[in-house]
Amino acid sequence: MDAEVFRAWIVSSARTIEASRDHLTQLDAAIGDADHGINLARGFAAVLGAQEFGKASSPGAVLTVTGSTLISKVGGASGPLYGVAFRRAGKALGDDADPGLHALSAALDAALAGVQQLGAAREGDKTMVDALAPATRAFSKAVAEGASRDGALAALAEAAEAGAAATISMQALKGRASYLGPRSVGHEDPGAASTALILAALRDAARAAS
Amino acid sequence: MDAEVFRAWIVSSARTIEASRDHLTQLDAAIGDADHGINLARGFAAVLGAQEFGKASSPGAVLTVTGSTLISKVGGASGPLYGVAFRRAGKALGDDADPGLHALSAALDAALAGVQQLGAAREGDKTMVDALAPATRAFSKAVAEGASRDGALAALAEAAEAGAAATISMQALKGRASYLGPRSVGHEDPGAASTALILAALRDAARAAS
Amino acid sequence: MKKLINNPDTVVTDALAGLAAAHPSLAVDAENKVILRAGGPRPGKVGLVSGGGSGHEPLHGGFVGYGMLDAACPGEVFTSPVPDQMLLATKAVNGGAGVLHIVKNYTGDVLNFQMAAELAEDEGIDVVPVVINDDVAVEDSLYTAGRRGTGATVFAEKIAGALAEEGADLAAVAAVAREVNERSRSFGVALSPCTIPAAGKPTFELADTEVELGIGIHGEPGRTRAPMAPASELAAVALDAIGADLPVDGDLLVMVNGMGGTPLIELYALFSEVSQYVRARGGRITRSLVGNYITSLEMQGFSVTVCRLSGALARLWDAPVETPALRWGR
Amino acid sequence: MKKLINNPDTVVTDALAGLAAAHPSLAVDAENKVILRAGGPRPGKVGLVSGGGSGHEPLHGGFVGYGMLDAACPGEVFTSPVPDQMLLATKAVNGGAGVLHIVKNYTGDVLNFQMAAELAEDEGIDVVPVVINDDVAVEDSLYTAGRRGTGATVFAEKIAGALAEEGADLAAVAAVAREVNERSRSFGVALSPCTIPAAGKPTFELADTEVELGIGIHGEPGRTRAPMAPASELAAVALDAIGADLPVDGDLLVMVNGMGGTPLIELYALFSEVSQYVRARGGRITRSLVGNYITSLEMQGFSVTVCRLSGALARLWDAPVETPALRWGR
Ligand SMILES: Nc1ncnc2c1ncn2[C@@H]1O[C@H](COP(=O)(O)OP(=O)(O)O)[C@@H](O)[C@H]1O
Ligand SMILES: Nc1ncnc2c1ncn2[C@@H]1O[C@H](COP(=O)(O)OP(=O)(O)O)[C@@H](O)[C@H]1O
Ligand SMILES: [Mg+2]
Ligand SMILES: [Mg+2]
Ligand SMILES: [Mg+2]
Ligand SMILES: [Mg+2]
Repeated sequence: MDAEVFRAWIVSSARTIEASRDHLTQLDAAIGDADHGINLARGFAAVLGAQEFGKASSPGAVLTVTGSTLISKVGGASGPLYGVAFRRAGKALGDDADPGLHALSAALDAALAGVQQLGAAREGDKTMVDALAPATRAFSKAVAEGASRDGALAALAEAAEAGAAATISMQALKGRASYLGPRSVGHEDPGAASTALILAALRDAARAAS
Repeated sequence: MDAEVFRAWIVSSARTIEASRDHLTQLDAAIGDADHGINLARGFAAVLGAQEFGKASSPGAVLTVTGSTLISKVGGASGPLYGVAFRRAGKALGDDADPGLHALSAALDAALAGVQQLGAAREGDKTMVDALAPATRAFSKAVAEGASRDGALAALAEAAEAGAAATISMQALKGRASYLGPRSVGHEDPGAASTALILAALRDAARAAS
Repeated sequence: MKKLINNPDTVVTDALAGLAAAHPSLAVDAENKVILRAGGPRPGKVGLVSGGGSGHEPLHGGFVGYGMLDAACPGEVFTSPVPDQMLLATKAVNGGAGVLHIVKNYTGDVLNFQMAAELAEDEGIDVVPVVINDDVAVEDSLYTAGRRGTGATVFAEKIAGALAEEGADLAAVAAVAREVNERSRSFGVALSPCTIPAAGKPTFELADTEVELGIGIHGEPGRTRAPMAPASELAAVALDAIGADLPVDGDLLVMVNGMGGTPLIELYALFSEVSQYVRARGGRITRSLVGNYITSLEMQGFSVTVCRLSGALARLWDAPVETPALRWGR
Repeated sequence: MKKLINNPDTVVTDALAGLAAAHPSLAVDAENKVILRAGGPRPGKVGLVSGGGSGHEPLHGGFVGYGMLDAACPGEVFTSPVPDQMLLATKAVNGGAGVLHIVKNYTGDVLNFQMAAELAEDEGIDVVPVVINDDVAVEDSLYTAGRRGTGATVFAEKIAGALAEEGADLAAVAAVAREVNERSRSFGVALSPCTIPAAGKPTFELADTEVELGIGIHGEPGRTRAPMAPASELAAVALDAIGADLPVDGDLLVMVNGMGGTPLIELYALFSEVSQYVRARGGRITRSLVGNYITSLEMQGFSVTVCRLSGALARLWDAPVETPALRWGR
């Protein structure tokens, strides 16, 4: 997977986030402050508009500029968290021009570690971690079991989706939704939902490239 | 008609105003500031509660204390206007213990003159004058034509009622409704409506006493 | 209707109790509904009394203090106060130099103040009334109730209050209040109605796509209803109406006033439009107020008031003032 | 949704343009969204920077000026600003004595300020963050996001700003901000939701007979929903919650804050209840604020913030301040 595939991933993430802007915002309205879709749409639009994004010549560079731009443009909780996730993943890939599945797995683990280090959320706290953590686990398991690229990425996206859905029954302990206490139960976490969308975009971008 | 009849008039005015409180307020909401019923209800309740009201021993004294209390308790445009009307009428009656129809007619004329002197409204301006003026005219005409007390008071009340209804098609030139310009057309003037109620109460109080 | 009150019948006195508790600089007579500067009348200083219906807060009670009003008389919600209140206030603030009544031009306010002035004159107190009528939405004519008094009241109270504080006599204080009124014009727009507590329902209905143009401050509908428009267009509607009557060039004092339910972020967005409009016509906004100063309960909307400044008026505007709602210089 | 704006996407920058036009004492960088005191950094003075989502006006931009903040960074509506803004502000106000970051405890604010502080430290600027978390509606626990920062932010900005103006060093200024936070507690109640311009519909639905108890300042629903009640009962709910955590006796600074759409007459009615409640428990409200200071757009409702004063804190509260929204002593 070269820089073009990674760039296509981010472009398609931007598209899916824009298309889900109102849905994500409504999820956030239920248990937060009704801005998650707006925040991410603004951020991804800025990424696509950034000069360095078009010029980034390695997968690592694509992800690093994505993360930096999100940090500069999103704000809120999700800005730094997604920003760090992409930056850590980009740093982990280094300037490998065509990272393989093991490198990608390590990059995803680095992204998760970055999010947890910054946000201190654990699985079950009803955050994006509840989508990202099972997804990275499913991906590395599939890779270890010798799955194909498309198969491993399908496992990744599926686990993220299932993880996001599982947040519905959780009571939030981190982020804005935690202020609602028991009233946070019964709603999907917006950050987990957007993580599932972004990882599905990765699966689709890779599939389209093959 | 002695002091008791006049007191009964004011008591019954208070009752009819209280019963029409929301209606008068709604009329005022349409073309004013939605307080006319509230204002008058507060004022008449204060009149009934005033020590001197219960003690007033002549018709003139009953009306004078009514007017003074309205001035002190109502506020708004209608407070001074109704206050002056009752005070002038009371002054005109002097300490006559049992004024006849001519004295009553003169008192009503004095009330109208007081309202017009203070408020400078003419007939057709869409104010309480549009109920009071035709009513006093009808009353003095009936008296001049030798009508009975009940007959003359019926003419008074009827003319007030018709005058109030006629304000519906007028455009306001005085009072708060004038700010609406042409939009004031199509609504009954609240002060004209309350005047009709008060004069109907006079008719009924006299009838009940006979 | 949902309001932060105990009871529609006690809201005015309850709020007065809160005003008294919050501001030791005021002497609040909650029973008689008069708000006074603490410390009694200032000998030799012209006293300034204003008043009007409640529901316009901070007007007038929030403007009682050094360099502005000596007393305010709050009526029931949107109902002008009664002469008893004004007489009591007039007597309480008379320091021997006479008393100015600042009266917004509404039939009720004018009539009640007129009665109070007569009673005060009977007791030997010089009273001069100045009637404020700055609202260009209403035609000014001898045959009508005339223009309403709105935003210019704040300017007149501040500027006349500053002159009185300097020791000017009653005629001079009244003259400057009149001058402020003559140099000022206002126009208001409502995005929503408001609900009088005792009435319990909104004063009018307004679709989500409509605004009322040319409103007053008593929850009444405006002169016309128009489609909702961006802030830039609403600012232009207001300033076109003002400008048709008074050139908006030269040094200006401008207030962008919220009607009570409009957040400050929107008032600032509107102020930006107002300032661009004025600049394009050769005006310089050298002084301004942005916020809730003369309101209609929780109504959403705004009014713009423009006053053409002279050097003397600007100096009086800048003079120290210390009231709950307007304070600088001390 | 009806709002006095041009466009949901430009409301923050439009309001900044208005703020700049209205207040020559501010230097507003609308492009980078930073509000600074005009005149550059004060050499030797600790700089105070705060920031947060927009929609809480006058917080924080309205508190920039002498004796309070040196800079404010407004984010999008209800969205914490980004590190770039905070870094720019931090560099612009650094007079060599270091910079205090006053941060409301929300994950977004904390994370973005943390990133900015790291970048500023890289450029050799001493930065100390103080996190405000005064909202008793939220449980304080290591395992959660912790209490929200609300009304105490205003007190901390004023009091730390006064100490910085006196020339105290960064450690002392940070310590007094922390002390204010420790001595302050808040609780909020919503009577209506608000509508984020870009979202276009209300953040929640609330029946005419219900209130939200324990709300924050971002239009989020509260901890519980309860039947609408008189002001006296709502005041007691808020103060019971505060009092369970901090005794409300002794000398107190109390703010009765409107959420943006509640008129002043109601806030004063509520203040009367608050003052009676506190007096009955041995408290003396010696200083107070009643008005809109930390808002949620046009939401109707209030928050109460109580700060237990010491003599030193009272003195710093009384010190001169000159900002658009808080001004006395000059
Ligand atoms: N401490 C945290 N760790 C991980 N994710 C978090 C944390 N706090 C919040 N989030 C995620 O951020 C999302 C909210 O993002 P967003 O709405 O953009 O920011 P904000 O909450 O500041 O408005 C939540 O749905 C959650 O998934
Ligand atoms: N100048 C006037 N002359 C006579 N009646 C008037 C005048 N102005 C107003 N009114 C009457 O007063 C009524 C309104 O009374 P009210 O609502 O109690 O006072 P306000 O208008 O001050 O709220 C009007 O309906 C009208 O009949
Ligand atoms: Mg959010
Ligand atoms: Mg009325
Ligand atoms: Mg009225
Ligand atoms: Mg947010």
